[in-house]
Amino acid sequence: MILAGLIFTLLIGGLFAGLLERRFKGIAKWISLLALLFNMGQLIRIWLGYSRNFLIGTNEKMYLVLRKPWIPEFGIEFHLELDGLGLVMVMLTGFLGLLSLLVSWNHVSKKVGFYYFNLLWTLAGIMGVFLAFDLFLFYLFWEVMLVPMYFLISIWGHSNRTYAAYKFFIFTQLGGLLMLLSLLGLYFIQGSESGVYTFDYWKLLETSIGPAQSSWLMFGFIIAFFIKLPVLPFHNWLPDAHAEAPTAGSVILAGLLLKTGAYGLLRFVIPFFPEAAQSFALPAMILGVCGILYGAKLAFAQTDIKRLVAYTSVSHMGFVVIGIFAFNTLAMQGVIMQLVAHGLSTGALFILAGILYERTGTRDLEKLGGLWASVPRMGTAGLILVLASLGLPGLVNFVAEFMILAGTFTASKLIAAIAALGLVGAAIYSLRIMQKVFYGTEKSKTSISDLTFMETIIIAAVVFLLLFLGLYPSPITKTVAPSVQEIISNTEKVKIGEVHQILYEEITLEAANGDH
Amino acid sequence: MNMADLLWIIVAMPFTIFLVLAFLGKKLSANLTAIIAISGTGTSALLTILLGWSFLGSPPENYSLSSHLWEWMNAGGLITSMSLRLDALSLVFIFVITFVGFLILVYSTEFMRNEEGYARFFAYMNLFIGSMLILVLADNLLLLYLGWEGVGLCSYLLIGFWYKDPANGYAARKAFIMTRIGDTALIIGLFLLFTEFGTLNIADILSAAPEKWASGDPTARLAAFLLLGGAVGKSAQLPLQTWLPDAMAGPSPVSALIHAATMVTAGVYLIARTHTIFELAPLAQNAVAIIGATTLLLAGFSALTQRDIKRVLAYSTMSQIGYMFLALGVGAWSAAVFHFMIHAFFKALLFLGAGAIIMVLHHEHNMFKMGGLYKKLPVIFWTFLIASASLAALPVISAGFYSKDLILWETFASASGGTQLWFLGYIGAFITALYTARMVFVTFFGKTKIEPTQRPGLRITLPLVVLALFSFAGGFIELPHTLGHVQVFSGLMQHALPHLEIRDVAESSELVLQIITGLTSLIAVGAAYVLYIRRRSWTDSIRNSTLVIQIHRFWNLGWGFDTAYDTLLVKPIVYLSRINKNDVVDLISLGLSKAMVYFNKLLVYTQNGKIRWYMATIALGAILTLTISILL
Amino acid sequence: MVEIPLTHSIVLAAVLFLLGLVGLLTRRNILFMLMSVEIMLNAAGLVFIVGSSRWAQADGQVMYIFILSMASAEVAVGLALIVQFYKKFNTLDTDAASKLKG
Amino acid sequence: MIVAFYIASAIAVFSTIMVITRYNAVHALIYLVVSLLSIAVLFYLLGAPFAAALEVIIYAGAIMVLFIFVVMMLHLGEKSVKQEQQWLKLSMWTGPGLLAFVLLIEMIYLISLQSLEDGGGMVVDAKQVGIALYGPYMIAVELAAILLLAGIVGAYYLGKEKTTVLHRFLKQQENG
Repeated sequence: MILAGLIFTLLIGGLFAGLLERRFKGIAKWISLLALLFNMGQLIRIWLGYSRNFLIGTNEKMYLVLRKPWIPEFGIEFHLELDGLGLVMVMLTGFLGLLSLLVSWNHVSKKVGFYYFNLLWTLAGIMGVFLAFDLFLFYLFWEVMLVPMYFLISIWGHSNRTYAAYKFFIFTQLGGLLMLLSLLGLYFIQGSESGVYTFDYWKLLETSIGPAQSSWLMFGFIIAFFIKLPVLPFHNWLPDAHAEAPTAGSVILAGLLLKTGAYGLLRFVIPFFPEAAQSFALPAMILGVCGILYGAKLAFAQTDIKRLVAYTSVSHMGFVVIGIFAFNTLAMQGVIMQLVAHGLSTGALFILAGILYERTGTRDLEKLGGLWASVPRMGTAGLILVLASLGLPGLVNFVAEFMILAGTFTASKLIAAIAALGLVGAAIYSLRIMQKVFYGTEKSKTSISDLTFMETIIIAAVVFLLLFLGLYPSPITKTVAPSVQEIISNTEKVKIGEVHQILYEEITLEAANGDH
Repeated sequence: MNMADLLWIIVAMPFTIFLVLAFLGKKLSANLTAIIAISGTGTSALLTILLGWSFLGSPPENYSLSSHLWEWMNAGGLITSMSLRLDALSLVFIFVITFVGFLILVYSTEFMRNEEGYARFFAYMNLFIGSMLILVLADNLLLLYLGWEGVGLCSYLLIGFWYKDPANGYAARKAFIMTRIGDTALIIGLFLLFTEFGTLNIADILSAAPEKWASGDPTARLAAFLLLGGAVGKSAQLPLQTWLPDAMAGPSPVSALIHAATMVTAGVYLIARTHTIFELAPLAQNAVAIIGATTLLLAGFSALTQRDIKRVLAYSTMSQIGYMFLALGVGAWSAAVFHFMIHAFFKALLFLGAGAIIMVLHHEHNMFKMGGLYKKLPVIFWTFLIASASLAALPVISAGFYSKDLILWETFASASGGTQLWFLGYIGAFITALYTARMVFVTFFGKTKIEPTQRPGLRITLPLVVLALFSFAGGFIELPHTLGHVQVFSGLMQHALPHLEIRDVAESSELVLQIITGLTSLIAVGAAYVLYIRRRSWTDSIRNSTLVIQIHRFWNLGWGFDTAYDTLLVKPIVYLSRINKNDVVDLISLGLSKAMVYFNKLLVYTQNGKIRWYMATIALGAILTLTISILL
Repeated sequence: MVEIPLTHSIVLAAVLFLLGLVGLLTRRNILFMLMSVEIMLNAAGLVFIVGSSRWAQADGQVMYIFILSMASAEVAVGLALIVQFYKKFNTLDTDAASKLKG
Repeated sequence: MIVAFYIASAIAVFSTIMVITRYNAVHALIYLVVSLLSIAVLFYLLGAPFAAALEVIIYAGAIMVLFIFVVMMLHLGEKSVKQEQQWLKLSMWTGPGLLAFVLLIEMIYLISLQSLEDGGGMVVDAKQVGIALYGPYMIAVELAAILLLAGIVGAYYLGKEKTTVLHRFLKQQENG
C-alpha cells in the first residue's frame, strides 16, 4: 500500500489544496508541503530498507509490489512495483518536487489553489509513471503528468506561454498517442498468442514478436520517449516550453519530465524489443551524438538564459541516448547517474535563472553582467551549477558522463570520441553564462539583493547532493545495479521469463506477507 | 603515525582551508584570513618535508606508499577509488607544489592585501594546491583527471579573478576551453586504456601494458597520442599553446604558481607518469620531442619580441616546458623532472619579482617604460638576477645550467634523440639567454623612467630570497660527471622512471657540448648587453627595416596562431551559431503549423454562411460520388 | 393494371428531384427554398411508391407515410422559422442570415 | 392508362418548373398544388390509392394551406415580386442548371445500367399498409408521432410573438 500511498498522497493533497484555498487563503502551499514532506519521509524509509539490503552485501532484488484488480475484463490491474531504478527516479521526483514547491512559495499570485493542484498532480503523474507496471496504468499516468503541466505553462508562464504550452502539448501528445498504438498492438499480439489479454508488464515481456512487427511497435514507443527526452529531430518543443514555463514548471520539466522518456526507454523499449533495439542502436546513437553537438551549438547561440539552459538539456540528454543504446552495464549505470545529475543541476540552474529574472526583470544575457560584485552568493551558486553542467570531475555530472562515455567507448569508439567533443562544447556554452552574467562590468544601475535564506538552502541542498554523489556515487549505482543487470540481461537475447517468474512470485509472496 | 596516512592529510589540508575561507571568508579580518590561508599549505609543506625525509631515509617497499580512502565508482566493471600513491616522481612534485605554493601564498598575503576578494583569492589558491596534489598523488587515471580538471578550474577562476574587466573573463574562458580540448583527448585516452585494460589504476596499466602491446602497437600509439593531447593542452605546447600568454591577465602570484611552477607542468607529469605507454609507442614519443623542440623555439622567438614583462615570462615558460617535453621525448625522464623542479623555483621567482615590480610601478607592465631599478629595488634586483641567470643557464653558477645542460646532453646522447634535436635545443638556449638578458637589462638598467612608490615588505622579499637560494643551489644535487658527478636526484628518480638509453657516443663529447652551450649563453648575454645597453641605436636601426617589423609583429603575436584559430574555428562557429540561433529544426514544425493554418483559412473561406452555397457543395459532392461509382 | 415502365417512373422522380434542387440553388427567397424542399421530398416519396408497386409490398408506402409526416413536421417548424426570420430581418433573403460563417 | 401516366408526368414536370421560376409566391404555390395533384394521380396509377389520397389530403390540402397562410401573414406584395425579379437573373440559373443536368445524366445512366425488369403493378391497398404500419413498423410510427409532437411544440414556440425578456435583476434595476 505504501506505493499507492505515494501517489495518492499527492493526488488527494492536490485536491485539498485546490479546494481549500478558496476558503482559507494561503493554506494550499502548506498542504502541498505536508504532502511532499510526507512522501519524502516514506521514500527515505523505503530507501533505508533498500540500502540495508545492499549494505549487508546481499545482491537480492527487493521489490515493493502492489497489485489490485482494476478492470479485469480487459486485463487491467492497478499494479505498482518499485525496484532500484524506480526508487532512484521516485526519490528524485520527491526531492525536485519539494524544491519546485519551495521556489514557488511566495511567487504565485493568481489562481493559487489551482496552481498547487497542478503542481501536485503533475508530480503524482510522474511518480505513477515511474511506479506503474501495468501498461495501461502507465499510459494513464503518462497523460496525468501531461495535462497539469500544460496548465502550469499556459496559465503561469511568461509572455509567450500560450504558444509554448500548445507546442509542448501537441508534441508530447503526439508521442503519447503513438505509444498508445504500440501499447495496444503489444496487448493484442500477446493476447492472441496466449489467449489471456493483459496489460501486465511481466506477461507482456514474454511476448514473442516477429522482427517486422517488433520494430514497428518499438518505433511507437521510441518516438514517444524520444520526443519526451528529447532527441534531435523532436527537440524543438523543449526550449519554448522550458523558457516560458514558470520556474517550478521548468524545474519539473527539465528535472523530471525529460527523465520519463529515458525511463521509458530503459524500462520498456530495451526489455520488450531487445533485438529491434539493438538493430536500431547505431542510428539512435548517431542521433544522440548529433543531439549533443547540435544542442551545445544552439545553447551557445542563445541570449535568453532559460533558453540556453534548455538547449543544454538537449545536449545532456544526447548522452542518455548513446548510453542507453550502448547496451552495457557501465553505460546504463551512467545513464541513470546522468538522469539524476541532470535533474539536479539543470533544475537548480532553472531555479537560479528564475531568481535572476525575478530580481533583474530580464533573462537576456546581453542585458546582464558584473553581478558577482553585488550578489556573490548567487555567483558562487551559478559557478558551481555551471561547472556541474560542463561536467567537472567531483560533481555527479562527471561521474555520469564518464560512465556513459566509457561504456559507449567499448561499444563504438568513434561515437564515444565524437560525443566527448560535447565536453568541449559544454565548456564553451557553460562558461558563457558566467562570463555574461557574473563577469564584466555591471550593466544595470539598480542593485539587486543576494539569495535569501530560503533560496540559499535550496541551492545548497542541490549543490551538496551534486558534490556528495560526485565523490561517492555508490548509493545510486548500487541501488540501481540489479535493475540495470536485468535490463542488460534482456538484451543478451536470453528471455529470462522463467527464471524471473519464480523469483518474482517469491517476492510477491514476500510482499504480500509483510507489506513493509 | 603511519607514513601513508600523512598523504591524505597533506591533500586534505588545502581543501579544508578552502572550505573555511569559502564559507567564512567574508566574516574574517584580513590578518586572520592571511594566517589561515597560509597555514594549510604550510602544514602540508612541513608534512611533505617530513614525509620526504622518512621516504629518503627509510625507503618503503617498491619505493611507493599508498593510501586507500574510499571507493569512488563501482559500476559495470569500472572500479576506481579515491586512493593516493606516492613514489619518487610524485614526491618531487608534491614538494614543489607545497613548498613553492607556500612561499607564493606568503608573498600573496602582502601582494593581494588591498584587493577586493582577499579571502576569495586564497580560497581559490588553496583549492588549486589541493587539486594539484590530487593530480600528482592519484593512483588511478580518473582521480588524476579529477585533479587535472580541478586545476584547470582554479586556473580559470584565478585568471578571471579581476572579473570586472571582461577581457580577463575572456582570457580565463580561453584558457579553460583550450585546455579542455586537450582534456577531451586525454579522457578519450582514458576510455581507450579502460577498454584495453579494464582498469584505470596507473600501476596496473603500466605493468600490464608491455605484456599486452609490442613496441609500436597501433593501439598503444593511439593511447599515447591521446595522452599527449591532454599534456599538450595543459602544458601550453604546440598547437594548443595560445592560452598561456593571455592567462597573464591573472594576478602575478597566480601566474607564478599556476602558469609557471605547477599546473602547466602537469603535462610533463602525465607523460612521465605514463612513460611505459610512450616507450611502447616510439612514434608518439618522437612526437613529444618534436613538439617540445618546436615549441621551445617558437616560444623563444616570441619571447624575444614581447614588451610586457609578464608575457616575456609566459613565452619563456612555454619554451622551458618545451625543453621538458624534449627531454621526455628522447627518454630523458629524470632530466625532464629535474628541469621541472629547477624551473619551478626560478620561474616562480621571476614571476613574483615581476609582480612586485609591477606593483610598485603602478601596474605598469611594459618593461620599456621601466629602467634603472637595480638601485631602487636591490632585493628584487638580486633575486631576479639569480633567477634570470638560472633561466639563461649561465654556466656553473646557476641551477638552470645543470638541468638544461642535462637535457641537451641527453638529447644528444639518447638513442631516440640525435644531433638535429640537440641543435634545436641549442638554438633555443641561445635565444633563451638573449631574451632573458634583454629583459634584465631593459628592466633594471638604463634610465629610471618611473619612480617606485613603495618598497616591498618582508612578506614579499622573504619568499623571493628563499626561492633565489633554491634557484641558485638547487642544481647542485645533480651534477654531471664532468663536474663533480653528484646524482642525488636521478638516484631518487630511478625508482620511478626508467633509465635513459644512451647511444654510442664518445663520453668526451659531453664536456665539449657543455662548453659550447655555456659559451653560447654567455655570448647571448653579451649580445644583449651590446644591443640594449651599449648601442641602443643599433637595435633601433635594425628595427627600422620593414621586414624586421613584419617578423617582429608576427613573433609578437605568437606566430599568428591566435589569428589562424580565430578565422578557421572560432569565427565560423560563432557565425553558424548566429545564423542558426532559432534552430533550423524548429522550422519544420513551424512550417507544419503554418500549412495547417493555411488549410484552415481555405476551409474557412468555404464557410460563407450562404445556404445555397452549402447546397451546391452537397450537389457537387453527389456528382463526385456518383462519378466515382460510375467510373469504378 | 397496366404496367408502367419502371425506368420511366424512376427517371421522372429523378427529374422532379433535380428540379427541386435547382430551385433550392437558385432562389434566395427562403419561402421558395422551402417549397423546393417539398418538391424534393415528394420526388423521394414517388420512388418509394414506385418500389412498393414494383414488388407489391406495403413497405414502400409505409415509408412514404413517414416521409409525409416528416414533411409536415418540417413545414410546420420551417414556416414558423420563416415568420421569425421575417420579423427579425424584415426580408426573406437567406443571404441576410449569413452569421454562421467561419 | 400508360398514356395517363405520361400526361400526369408531363403536368408534374411542367408545373414543377413553373414553381421554381415564379416570382410571385402565391402563383408558385398554386403550381405546386397542381404538381402535387398530378403526382397523386401517378400514385394512383402505380397502385397506391391510399398514398394518392394522403397526397391530396395532407400535401395538397393541409401543407399547402399552411404555406398560403404564411404568405398571407407576411404581406408579400409587389415589392417582393420585384425583388424576386432582380434576384432571378438568367445567370443565376446556369450553375445550378449545369449541376442538375450533370446529375440527371449520371442518374439516368445509373438507372439504365440496372436492367430492371418491369413487373408488379399490383394494387397495395390501405389494409395492407395499415397492417404493415401497426405491425413491423410500430416503433417507427411512434417515433413519427414524437416527431410530429416535436414539430407542433417547435412551431408553437417559434411562431410565438417574442416579447423582450429581461432578467429579473435587470428589471429591478430598471424599476429602481
